Amino acid sequence: MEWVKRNQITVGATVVVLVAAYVFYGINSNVATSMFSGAWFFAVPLVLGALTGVVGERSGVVNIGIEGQMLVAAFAAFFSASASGSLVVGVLVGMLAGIVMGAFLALTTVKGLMDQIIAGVVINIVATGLTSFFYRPGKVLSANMPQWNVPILSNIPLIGDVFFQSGPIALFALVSVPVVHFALFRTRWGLRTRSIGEYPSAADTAGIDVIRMRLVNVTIGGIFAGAAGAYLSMEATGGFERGMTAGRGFLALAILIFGGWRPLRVFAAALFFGFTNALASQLQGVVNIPQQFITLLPYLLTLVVLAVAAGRVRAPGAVGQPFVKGEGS
Amino acid sequence: MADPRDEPSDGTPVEGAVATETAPPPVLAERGAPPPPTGVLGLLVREQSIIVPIVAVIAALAIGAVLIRAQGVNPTYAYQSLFTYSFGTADGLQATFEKMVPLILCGLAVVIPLRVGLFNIGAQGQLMSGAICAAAAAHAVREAPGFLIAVIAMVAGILGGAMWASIAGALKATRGVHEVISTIMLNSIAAGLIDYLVNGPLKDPSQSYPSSYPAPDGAKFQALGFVPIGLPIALVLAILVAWMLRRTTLGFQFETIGRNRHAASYAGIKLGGMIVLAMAVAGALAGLSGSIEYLEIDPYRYQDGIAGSLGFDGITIALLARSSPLGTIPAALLVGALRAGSSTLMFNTGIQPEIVDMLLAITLLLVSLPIIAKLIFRRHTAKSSALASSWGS
Amino acid sequence: GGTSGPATGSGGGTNSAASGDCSSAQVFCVGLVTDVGKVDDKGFNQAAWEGVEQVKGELGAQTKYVETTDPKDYAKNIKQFTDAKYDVIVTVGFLMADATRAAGKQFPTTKFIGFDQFQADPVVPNVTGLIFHEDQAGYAAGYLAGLMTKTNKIGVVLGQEIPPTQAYAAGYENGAKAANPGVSVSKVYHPAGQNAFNDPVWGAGEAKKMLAQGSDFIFGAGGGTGNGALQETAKTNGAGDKIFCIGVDLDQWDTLPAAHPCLVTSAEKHEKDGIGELLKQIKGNTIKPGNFFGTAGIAPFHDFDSKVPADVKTKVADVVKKLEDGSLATGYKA
Amino acid sequence: MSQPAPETATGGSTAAAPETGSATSRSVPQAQRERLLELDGLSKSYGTVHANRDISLHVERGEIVALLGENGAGKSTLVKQIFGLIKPDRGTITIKGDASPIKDPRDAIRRGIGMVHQHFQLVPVMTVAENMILGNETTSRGVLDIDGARRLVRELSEKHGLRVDPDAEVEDLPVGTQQRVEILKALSRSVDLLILDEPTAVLTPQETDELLKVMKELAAGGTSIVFITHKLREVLAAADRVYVLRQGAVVGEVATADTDARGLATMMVGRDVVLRVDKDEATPGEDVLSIRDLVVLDDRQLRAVDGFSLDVRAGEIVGVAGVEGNGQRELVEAIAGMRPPQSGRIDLLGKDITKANPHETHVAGIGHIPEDRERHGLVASYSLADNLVLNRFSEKPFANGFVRDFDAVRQNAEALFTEFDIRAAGVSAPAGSLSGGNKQKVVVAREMSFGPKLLMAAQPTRGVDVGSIEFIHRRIVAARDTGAAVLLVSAELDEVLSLADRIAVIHGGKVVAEMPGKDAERTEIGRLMAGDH
Ligand SMILES: Nc1ncnc2c1ncn2[C@@H]1O[C@H](COP(=O)(O)OP(=O)(O)OP(=O)(O)O)[C@@H](O)[C@H]1O
Ligand SMILES: Nc1ncnc2c1ncn2[C@@H]1O[C@H](COP(=O)(O)OP(=O)(O)OP(=O)(O)O)[C@@H](O)[C@H]1O
Ligand SMILES: [Mg+2]
Ligand SMILES: [Mg+2]
Repeated sequence: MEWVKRNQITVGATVVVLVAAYVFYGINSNVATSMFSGAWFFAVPLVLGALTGVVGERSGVVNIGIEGQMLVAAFAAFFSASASGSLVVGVLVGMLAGIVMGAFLALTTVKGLMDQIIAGVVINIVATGLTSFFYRPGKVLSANMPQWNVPILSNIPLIGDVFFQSGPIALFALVSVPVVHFALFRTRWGLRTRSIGEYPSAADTAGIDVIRMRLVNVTIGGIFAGAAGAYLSMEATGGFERGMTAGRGFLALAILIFGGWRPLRVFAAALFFGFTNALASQLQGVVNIPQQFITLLPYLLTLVVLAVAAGRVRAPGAVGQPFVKGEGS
Repeated sequence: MADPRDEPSDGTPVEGAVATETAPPPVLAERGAPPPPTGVLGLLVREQSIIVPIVAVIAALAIGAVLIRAQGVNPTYAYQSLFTYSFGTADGLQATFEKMVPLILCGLAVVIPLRVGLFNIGAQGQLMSGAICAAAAAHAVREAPGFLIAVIAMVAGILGGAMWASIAGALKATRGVHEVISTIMLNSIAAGLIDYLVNGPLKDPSQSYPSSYPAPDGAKFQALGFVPIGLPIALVLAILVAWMLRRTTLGFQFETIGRNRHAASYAGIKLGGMIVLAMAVAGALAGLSGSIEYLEIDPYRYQDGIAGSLGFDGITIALLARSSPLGTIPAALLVGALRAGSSTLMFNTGIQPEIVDMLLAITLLLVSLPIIAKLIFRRHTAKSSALASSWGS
Repeated sequence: GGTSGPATGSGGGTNSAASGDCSSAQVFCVGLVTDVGKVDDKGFNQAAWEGVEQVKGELGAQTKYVETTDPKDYAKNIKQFTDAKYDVIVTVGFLMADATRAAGKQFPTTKFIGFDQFQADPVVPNVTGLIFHEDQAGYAAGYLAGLMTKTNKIGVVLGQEIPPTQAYAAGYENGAKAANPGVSVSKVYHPAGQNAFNDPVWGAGEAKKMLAQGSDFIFGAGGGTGNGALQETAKTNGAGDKIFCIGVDLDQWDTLPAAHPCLVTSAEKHEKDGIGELLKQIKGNTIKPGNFFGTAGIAPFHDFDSKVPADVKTKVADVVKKLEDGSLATGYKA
Repeated sequence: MSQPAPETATGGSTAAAPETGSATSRSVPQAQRERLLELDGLSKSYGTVHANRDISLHVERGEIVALLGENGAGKSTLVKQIFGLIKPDRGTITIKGDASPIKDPRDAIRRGIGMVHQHFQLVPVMTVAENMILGNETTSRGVLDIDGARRLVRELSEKHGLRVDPDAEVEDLPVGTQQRVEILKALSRSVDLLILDEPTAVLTPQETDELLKVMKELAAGGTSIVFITHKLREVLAAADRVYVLRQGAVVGEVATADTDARGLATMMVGRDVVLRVDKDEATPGEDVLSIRDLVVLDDRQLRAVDGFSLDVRAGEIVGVAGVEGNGQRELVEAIAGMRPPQSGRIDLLGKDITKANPHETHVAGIGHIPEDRERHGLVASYSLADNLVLNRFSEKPFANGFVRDFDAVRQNAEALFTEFDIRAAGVSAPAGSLSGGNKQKVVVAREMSFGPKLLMAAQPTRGVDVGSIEFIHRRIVAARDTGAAVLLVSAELDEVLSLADRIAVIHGGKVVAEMPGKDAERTEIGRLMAGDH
């Protein structure tokens, strides 16, 4: 209950949103369900991409290469699934691709002391080049990704339909959010991770191996971007297209900041964005305003929300700064 | 509180005493750095900001050769086709130059905010907004003399880009909205608004595809031989920006904010105003490049694709240039030449144009990883300033 | 299968065994410049290239393509071929219209085919526009959907809002209403931006939403974006029984195997045939400047042949015929 | 005169001063002593700088050893090696007879070493409890045991009499309290050797005395302590033995019982140091600064300055004495224009500058030596020349309208270099490469050189060595003598006592007492600062 008190605004907002959602559901269950499903469908890669950002940036490494990480993972996932005929292989290879890209970022920035933004840009360019250069048309998946109904939970009206009847990667995203949140704020790993991202020399003097931990975190954090990529090419659609991330990595970055580097808020921010997006397409042709004005609604609303709720987010203190042992204290 | 055992001061300057009685502590410009070498090595070390990128390009081409070979093509032939066209033919040289113009300007649009500690991902939207304003203005004054139209269009482009960028600047300065989010959002908003404009109020009805009115004939830029007019403009601006950052009080204020915001506000620099101004200047440059694209490049209209990915290329340029304004020129020359030659490369060898992206990525990687410098210069490696450190602020 | 290896190297000049000197009268050279995009895009670039390749053997032609990466390179890329004295140059996409006409004037002895490029007066004598009525293809598709829908709700997921997508959408809507006045059509355009035609995930999401709201026909008309919608429909429960999808531009049965479970037909512009026809005319010296109207209609039903009721088939065929001979208007004005 | 005269230290003239003045009265019997730490031939260079050369020293169990030396003498380098933060180039470190190299801080901690660092090593956004357990967490089934950490904090603060709230976020705490957290953190792992690198630089006199008391209790319990400070009074009050470092080498070792402040200072600097500020009687002129009922909010929107009124006249030094965190920072920032006041009024020479921005206050004639020189006073990557015109870059002759004049900037720097005895490679050396004392001289030079009407000096000698302190103090007096009004804000009571012509005691954001500086009583002011009035 103390937690509720400390997080009054969050809890309040959640309650309001839930009530509104169910009122909407009561009015038109079909449209409500489809819009919220659409929102979540849209939000999944953003959430996953942003989680990669959370893990990396909380450890002190800026990641603007999420877009590239996702793209390479989408490519690797789809083509390995199609070549091996196994969806599981595809998803795993996708995650592995995310991890490999994460390792690249980690090695160049943490070990090689390369500027983190440049490393991210390099990832993005390399990803575009690689995936279009080696793209081969005409490949298909051997099967569709399964749809899973989570027992009991999937029977909850609205929420069950939206969140608990979905593909494995979407469920993975759903589970990852609270897990990462919990890990970050309640476990030893989290405490240490936050400390190396906030004030690495303090962690260093406390006996924590900052370099190793950054390497490991940034590398492993790539698993989420990898999952996001696999989601795009295998779960959301059934094929890879050049440039199919279509800016979602950058949106994830925006969502990461919007969500204040906190997984639960990132989740909320992604859903908000997804919902405005669903709203925009729902309104097309219904209201008599040029379609273009409606479709830029999500971007505009995000800006407005940020401007109104300004000053509330704060980046991890040492994000972007390389750590060199013995220089900090 | 005086200590009776202290000898009364006899007025001898104590500085003098210090100087004579104790050797001054060993203070060097770079504490702990070895003395700079002299001679040829010294020259190389001092010029390493030039040497490193050159070596990086050569190394990237070597790695690229492997990729090309893997495609079953002779790399020498491939590079020959690429560069012969880009530099060796009038058409190719003009294409290279034409591509350089927006690359330089968008590169500058990223460089300037970087100096203030801002990461401008919005050059894309700023360029688009400049281009559409140029198109609208040129159409509005289409009866005027061509030269005047061109000037008005450029001014409109500058204002359009500046205005669009200032939104991000103002949101940052007044509401603390992270410029990375706001510029990403503003890119999408610009795309939407302009899509509406070229489908509606600014649409040229003679075109079935959404497209603005064309630039009036007199206003179109004619190339001077194979040198497009935009090139001298861009070059002059690069020099001006370098001068501005280095020699003027404005540049000093930008730089101070970027290096230590607290010290800047202590020194009486108005952070908010300067942030907006830096973004506005950046947007103005991107916007100008938009209007030049409109005035200089066939079909002389605002159409889809006018912006290409130039805004994002600006980031690459800025990073290749290591955020130096003058560095954008060689960086743009490299990228422009690769892009210009890529279709000849495909025509002659069948190699996909994406190879260019790969070459650029490798170059960027090698330029920014301290590896090359470490290999060549060892202990004398110069430190490059970090861009990423401003991320959290 | 029409996915005859466009990416397998016929684009370059590597297989020099086949490459003769295009300036000689004996060698018939056909070059193609894509719009921004690649010849394996499952869309009009691919259709155009396949059209060229289809008649290559018959005409004994030597062919090559160049892919455009920056719209400002159209003229430059065309010039690659004129410099090499190609006999015919195919340029793909409306955006290349100006560049093609300019090149036509500059190189009067070279023939140009402007794919999707309407030639307004005065025409350039050596430039022929290959034009299709997207609204007719859309109309036929909508007519089919209107007849077959059980829920009286159908949807269309489009790329960016530009004339061809507008034409498809209008034709689709009008056709459906003509077949079934009670039908309601949801349509959605991709928000403008760089990836309007290449955002399959967005297309899939929109299809998902429409299906959830009761649509049982999804028309995917927007390149990769539309393909996403088709794939999503193909994955949905009931695909092929209660839920169907319609492809666009070319027979997507060939290009998008992932959509097979729901793909009844495609609103097809007979692009390959059009290109082939024009190339033959050029070879036979019968080509005329101005516009050549290719035919548009719907693609074969393939596996769905048995699932489409016979009376529906006849009604649709009838409509297609009327559209072709001009006795039926789609109600779309460009 | 921040280094108190020896009689202040030994004479116990203040109530709060530590009871035990000399090491001889320490209760640990000599026989029980064991060699806890032994350094043999320790050397460390950074390029050409020999930060430590051939250092050999030892620390017995239960002994307090002070390291003394000017800025850059190599003290921090030395202790960082003991704590495993950096590796020695040569030499051995033997801890409790074990001479194996110290791999990293973790290894050092394991071997019973605790360290309080010169620069705080606390994560600002975390709570005290979280900081306390960082690196040494206990978990139950994977979950952090935060309750246990809270308990640990409470127990430790109880035990050592250093009160802190386990749930407070570190960044919200005043520096003094943060220092307590640092100390508790070091103590939270059982330590045999506690290293304290300038722990008192940010403490108030009371806090310092508290700390010295804790140190002595620890030592009595068998913990050895290595103690670095620039304040001779503290050395004499707490340490048993002193090693003096100069330019990286040990130049002397002495038992505190056998020396005094003056002797230590001479050993440190290598010459006689004037430990007393020599100044004439003030001859105050007109009012320069007048503050009325000022209210200023702090970062948390609380009224840090709450109805503050004060006048400062030309030719006098007014010292604001107070425990840190009583609104001094906000007061200074408000006067400098960096923090808009909530209400009240500030006049400079009869002109209202309440709403002026930093540039306007500078133009109006305020020279401001900021409290935090690294953060506000300097741009580390700029050359000294640029730093010396940091707030005057746009003025003539440093700029001609829009264009900067680098020659003028350089000439200015060269002149100030000699005048203020700034020691650096040259005017184009980056400010970040200077030692703390020299950095401070750069700021002082800049703020005094333009002939300010009001010189506002906040903690002007914090963390600065004796030689530089002496110099800065003389410059402040010189500024007064040329007719400037000086507002000195310092947590260093000795500094205020020795410099100020008039003293205003600040508590809770307002002036609680004003008195002439001449016959102000240390104890009396200490009492007022603590809120007893
Ligand atoms: N990381 C480093 N790189 C290069 N030189 C260094 C480094 N750390 C310290 N030095 C140099 O080593 C010398 C000793 O520095 P050290 O920090 O030990 O001094 P100190 O005695 O602690 O000074 P202070 O009283 O200012 O804290 C100085 O000349 C300093 O410039
Ligand atoms: N990486 C480095 N390169 C060069 N000099 C360094 C480096 N790190 C520290 N120094 C120098 O070492 C000296 C003392 O180091 P320390 O970290 O104790 O600095 P400080 O606390 O700023 O000094 P002071 O105690 O005098 O204020 C300073 O002169 C500092 O500038
Ligand atoms: Mg030190
Ligand atoms: Mg110090």
